[in-house]
Amino acid sequence: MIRGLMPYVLALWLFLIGLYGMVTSRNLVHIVMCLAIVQSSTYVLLLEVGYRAGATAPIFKDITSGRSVVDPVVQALVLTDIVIGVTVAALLLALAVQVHKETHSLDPEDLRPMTG
Amino acid sequence: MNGALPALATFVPLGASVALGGLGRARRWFVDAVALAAAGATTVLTVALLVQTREHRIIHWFSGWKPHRGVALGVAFSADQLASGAALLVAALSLAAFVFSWRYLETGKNHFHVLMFLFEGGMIGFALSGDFFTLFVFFELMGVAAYALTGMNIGEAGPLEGAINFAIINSVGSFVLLLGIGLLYGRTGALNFAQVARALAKQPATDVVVVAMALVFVGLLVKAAVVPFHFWLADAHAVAPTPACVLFSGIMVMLGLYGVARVYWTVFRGVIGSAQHELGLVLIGAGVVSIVAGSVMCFVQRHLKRLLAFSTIAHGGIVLVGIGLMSHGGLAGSTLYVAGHGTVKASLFVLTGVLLHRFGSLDEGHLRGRGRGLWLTGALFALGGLALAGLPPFGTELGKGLIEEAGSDHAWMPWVFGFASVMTGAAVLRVAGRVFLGLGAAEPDRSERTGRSSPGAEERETTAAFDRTPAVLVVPAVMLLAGALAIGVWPQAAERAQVAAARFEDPKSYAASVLEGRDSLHDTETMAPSSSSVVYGVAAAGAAVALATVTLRRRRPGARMQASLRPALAPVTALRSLHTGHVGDYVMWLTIGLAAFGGLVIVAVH
Amino acid sequence: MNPRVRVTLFLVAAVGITAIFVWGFTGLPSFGHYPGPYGDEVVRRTIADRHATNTVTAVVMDIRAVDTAGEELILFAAAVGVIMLLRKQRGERLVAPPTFAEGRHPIPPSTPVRVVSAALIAPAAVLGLYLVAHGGLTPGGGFQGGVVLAVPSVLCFLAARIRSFERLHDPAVWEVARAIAIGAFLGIGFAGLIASTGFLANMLPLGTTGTVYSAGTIPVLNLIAGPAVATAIVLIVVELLEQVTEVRAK
Amino acid sequence: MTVVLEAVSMALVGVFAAGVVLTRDPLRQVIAMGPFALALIVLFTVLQAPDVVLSAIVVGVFAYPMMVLLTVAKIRHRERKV
Repeated sequence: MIRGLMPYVLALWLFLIGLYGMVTSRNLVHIVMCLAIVQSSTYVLLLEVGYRAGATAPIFKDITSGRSVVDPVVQALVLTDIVIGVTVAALLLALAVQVHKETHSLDPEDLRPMTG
Repeated sequence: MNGALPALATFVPLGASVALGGLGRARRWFVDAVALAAAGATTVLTVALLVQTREHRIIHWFSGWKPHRGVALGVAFSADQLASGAALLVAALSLAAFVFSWRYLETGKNHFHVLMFLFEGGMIGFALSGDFFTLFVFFELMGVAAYALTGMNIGEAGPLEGAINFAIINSVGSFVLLLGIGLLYGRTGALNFAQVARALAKQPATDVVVVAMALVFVGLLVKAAVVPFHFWLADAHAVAPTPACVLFSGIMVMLGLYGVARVYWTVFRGVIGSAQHELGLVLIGAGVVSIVAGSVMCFVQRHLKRLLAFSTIAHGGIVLVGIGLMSHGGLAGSTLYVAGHGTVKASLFVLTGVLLHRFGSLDEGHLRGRGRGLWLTGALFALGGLALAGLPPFGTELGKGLIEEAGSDHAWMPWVFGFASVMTGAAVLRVAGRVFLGLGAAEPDRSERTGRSSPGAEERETTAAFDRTPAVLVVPAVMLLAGALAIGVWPQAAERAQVAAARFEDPKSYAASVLEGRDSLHDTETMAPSSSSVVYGVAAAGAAVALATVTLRRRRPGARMQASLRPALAPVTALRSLHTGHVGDYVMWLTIGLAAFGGLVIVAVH
Repeated sequence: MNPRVRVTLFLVAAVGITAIFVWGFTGLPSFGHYPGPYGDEVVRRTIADRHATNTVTAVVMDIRAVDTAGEELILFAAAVGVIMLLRKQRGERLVAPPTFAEGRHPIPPSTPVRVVSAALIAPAAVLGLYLVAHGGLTPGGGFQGGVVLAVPSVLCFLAARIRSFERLHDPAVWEVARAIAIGAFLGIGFAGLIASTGFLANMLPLGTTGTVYSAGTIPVLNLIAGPAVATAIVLIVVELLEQVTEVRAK
Repeated sequence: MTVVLEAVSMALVGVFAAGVVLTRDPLRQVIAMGPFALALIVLFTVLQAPDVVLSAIVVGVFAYPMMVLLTVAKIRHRERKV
């Protein structure tokens, strides 16, 4: 029971620890990397739910083999997910460069668009 | 049956985006011509989609992977009346935004057009998607384009900061959505809505399904800016370029709510069973909180775009209440309300853009009396305010009336809706009175200032001549208001919306048409919007005018009056102080909302 | 908000979220027991109907090719967004540091760095092409190979003079290349719609399983995705590199 | 054997993730990303996902550090000047 559950808890841990970093962060670039940690929870969860103990990767040499393989669909999803993570990071970093130019700060305390 | 229209409606704007991306050195008139042609073509395609889905759903299987013996491996787009309607609203508002930006934005390169088409295609794909992961991909596509658009005015800190908060919060939301999808896939092994529903029907409802539903909902509610996931919205909408705001407030936010309704009625309906009423109450509760918080925050703003942004949060709450009623009447009302509100709000943003174009400011106090000569803009602005307050026969009144009729068990409903209508309508009318008639005190208290929005701080989004307003800028506003009016006066609107909503809310028929290609029509009982709603609408509009008039008195309230008001205003001050602009706070509120919403959903279902 | 209050509230919420998730996880199949049957069905059908050997690539480029189209467009959006955000503002001009005017780096790389970088350009390019070309058969594919194909540009930055680097990386040219690559991807999509059964439909002969050109459009889309990814990544990296090497002033 | 490998790689991912989050200076954080990315790659290998491993390598080793380092370089450069 516990052994079957712990791997999923890893995904939860990545999600929460990344969010903790974002909540306490004083630097935008740090936040971007914490966001990458939060996102890694999705990779881990997806790959875990498609995993089959003792099975091999879903890549074949020829059509004849009937061996047990892990789910290829989740892997395809994770591939797309990884690309999305990189693009959002690129955009956020470009925003960070420019906001630093305007405000000379990357601290969320100083980066408040509007209040009230 | 493999209709091409859903794929075309999504990939024509996306293709236009790629084409424009390769024409970096093209002349501006050429770029505009291509943009208007492509936006027009997309609108035509979505109209065709709306017409064709009258009789049956249109399913498109990508890569030709049709389901085999009821098992779907491929990715489907499924268009019904509501999905097509959402796509049409996206296309129409995009077209208006492109017409407006023709003379409005003159920023040399065509990056804006490229991103706007990506945004448009992303939203249409989101609306038509019948598959969880494709929903997520298009959620991200519209997100990435929107973040970049928000930060477009790089010369100032505000847009960059707003874009950062927007990108971070929406990204976290999308990961919550994806975690929910991961849990569902783990339980069912499927991603197609209909397939997931079938798989869930075969096994007893387990806890993981409820948790997955809560996560999927939260991810979508972040996009829908429902309180307490709403903080990013006001930051982003206040600083984004005006044509992008038209789409942000007009439809992007509402697509989050559409997504909630879509996945609930195609996937989770069968699992929830008799707990549907309780689950609906959770959604209604979230909607009411959004209505109250959004209305109050809207009224106290003096930055025009931020004011309109908060009003969007309040009106989104009304839509969510309609969805939470879990009936075809409520959903039909929400649908009409989205259309009515979207067109009205878009036209208000266009008119705000006209003011920014002319005066380089969006501060209510700074603009006081400067719009005196702009009688047409002023009249349209005031009309928009009245339409926002639900003045008959605008589409907003019709939608709200239907929701009230469907929720006639809830006696409080007209009052709460009325609160939103009066507060947001009065805020807009107050602005109209101050800007176009020069009413009100010369310079309100400094304490009412919104953050950094000092007068005249806005960067002009244009380099055109400022001494006159090109007619092209006002035309989209007129067209959009006319659209809002048309929805309200079209005699069949209420009935058609209810028939469409009833079919939307039929998971069995959905699954059969997606997986087996069998589509069945059945009759729906329809009702008329409550006759009292016309009275409510007129009353709300009148109250909005009255409230605006009171706030526009020349004399400020006396010291004693202010002292007696202070305790009553304490909650308002507290609410305002929560809007800190700090992204760490926003993430914290998101987690609070996730825990609370998740907990409530679990309690409701059990 | 006071940081301590913020963290406290977050931790309270985190406890709630933990409870909700763990409660949900108990309903999942125990780890390592993926029940199927859809994954197995996908494996069976991609091998039988599409003559693919890497079933992951078959999912990415055939069954769920529309997600990949969306992914390429997201990358495209990010590249356009980065270029737009890092553009020169009106009234801003380039202030070249003295070394830059002579075509050198502000902080020039040492000779060993330059030599190693130059020597690695060709292997990196070959590795990228290999990953792209064989994606349908072995692990790898358009995205992985595409990112590796962007590496030579960075090596070129280290090895060559800035002038030569910039001549090779005129954003206008790369933007056209990127549009052609993504346009080709969508073009195959529209072709599938017109000539066959759906957007991005696999309409080419399937070939013999295990050869590079088996599995119909899968290798074609892979070959297109490579440059589509590479051009977008190069544009993003070049934009960021320019930020470091350029000094702008109003 | 596999079970041990699973447990160890997962534990490492968890620990190194905390390391990344708790490293507050972005430049050091890029370094801390190294072990995290490596642990993740090992985990993906254990989970039989070679395609994902390749993606994680090209992203974790090249694309991501490159972008963050260039951003940090730009910001440091500006801070030195001011």
